[in-house]
Amino acid sequence: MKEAVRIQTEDFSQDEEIAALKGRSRRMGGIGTFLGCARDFSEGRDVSEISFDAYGSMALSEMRKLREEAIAQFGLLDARIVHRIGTVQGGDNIVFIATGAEHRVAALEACRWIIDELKQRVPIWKKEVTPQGDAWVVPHP
Amino acid sequence: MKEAVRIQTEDFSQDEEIAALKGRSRRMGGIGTFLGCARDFSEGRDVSEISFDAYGSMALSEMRKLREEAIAQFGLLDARIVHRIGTVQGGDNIVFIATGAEHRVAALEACRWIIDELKQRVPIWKKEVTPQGDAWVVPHP
Amino acid sequence: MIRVVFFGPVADRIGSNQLRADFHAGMTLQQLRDGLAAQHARAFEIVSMMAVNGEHVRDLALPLADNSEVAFMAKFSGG
Amino acid sequence: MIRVVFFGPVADRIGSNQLRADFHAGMTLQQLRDGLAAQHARAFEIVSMMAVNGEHVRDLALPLADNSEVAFMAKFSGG
Repeated sequence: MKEAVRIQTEDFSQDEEIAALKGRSRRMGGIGTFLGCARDFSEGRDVSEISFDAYGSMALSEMRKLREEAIAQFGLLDARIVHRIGTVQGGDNIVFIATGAEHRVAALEACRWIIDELKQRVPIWKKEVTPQGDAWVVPHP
Repeated sequence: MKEAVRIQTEDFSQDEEIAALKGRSRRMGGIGTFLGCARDFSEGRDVSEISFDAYGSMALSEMRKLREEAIAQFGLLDARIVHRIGTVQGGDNIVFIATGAEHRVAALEACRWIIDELKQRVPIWKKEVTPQGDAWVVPHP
Repeated sequence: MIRVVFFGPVADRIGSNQLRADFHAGMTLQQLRDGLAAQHARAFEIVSMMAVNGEHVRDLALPLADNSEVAFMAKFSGG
Repeated sequence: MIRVVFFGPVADRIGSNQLRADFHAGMTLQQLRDGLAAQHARAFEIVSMMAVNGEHVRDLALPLADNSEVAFMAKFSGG
């Protein structure tokens, strides 16, 4: 069984992640997921690939805290967070969050909360590689 | 390619559904999903299986309208809705919704909206089979 | 002739998935419902949704066309 | 000795992923930052997050311990 929180260069399977999530409880009635992907067009420019830099040890520890906080705060039965690093192409998966709860509201709200918090708290940076050159992504406020 | 909106007895693969969704646009930056599953415990009773009855033609047409409304209202790039009927066991998948948008907020809000509306508008009924007998599920107000 | 269809908990209480009702000119959904509810009171206790030809309908004053398909349904519990 | 680490856009502007700074008793995060920012003004323009030993820190008055790992970071853009 893969860890519930991971940073990895390789892609992941949603079916596998959901199977692992469901394996934790048969009382799970609702599962929310968020999948972030690389767009091949951003801010008016074509993007040929995206590369990541991360403060790996801190990023993993922040992601683990996020999972534990979400489980406690929303009464989840389980949650998983996977973030890719390295270089990805347009259309590729970047980040995956899955939240399982007895009922749908908790699962969906927790999923939304985790991705919002992840963007604020997890030290990972995205660089867009475009025909006009590379540029680190500046997040909107 | 499978239809974007389906009612079926057989299970589905999230990886397959997401691949179909992503196939519609390379500008998809965020994908939200909701997966509803059969719990093996509900309202204090063990549930051995769940069986469904549906007004099939109307259910499908309402699900198609929901998809189109969500795409228009939230500016989605695409959306998929799959609902199983027949009989499922504890832990099995029941319903799957996937919403893809350029940015995460639209995808996540549309996903939440579709499952909430589906429960209000789509004529499908769930019967829980328990050791104490069968009972049609009465939705909470 | 009106085809009346039932599903799930309502069908269980009626003991059938469908019935036929005679059509008459000027017939409204209210008249159809009243006639059926008198015969199947226990089933109609839980009817809270209606559809005519697969479309949601709330207005009982709706005139019915001959050969319509009408559904009297309990609250949905799918999803 | 304090290990100072940089990532992504800040590392690009510094031209390096890490530097070492001398430790002295009573040293605060503010003093470390001021010293580095004077040498690497362009990089520190975009610094908006800090961490000490892998934990988020906002209080520049924080006293540093010897052998700490300190990160000066641009706004995150993961996810």
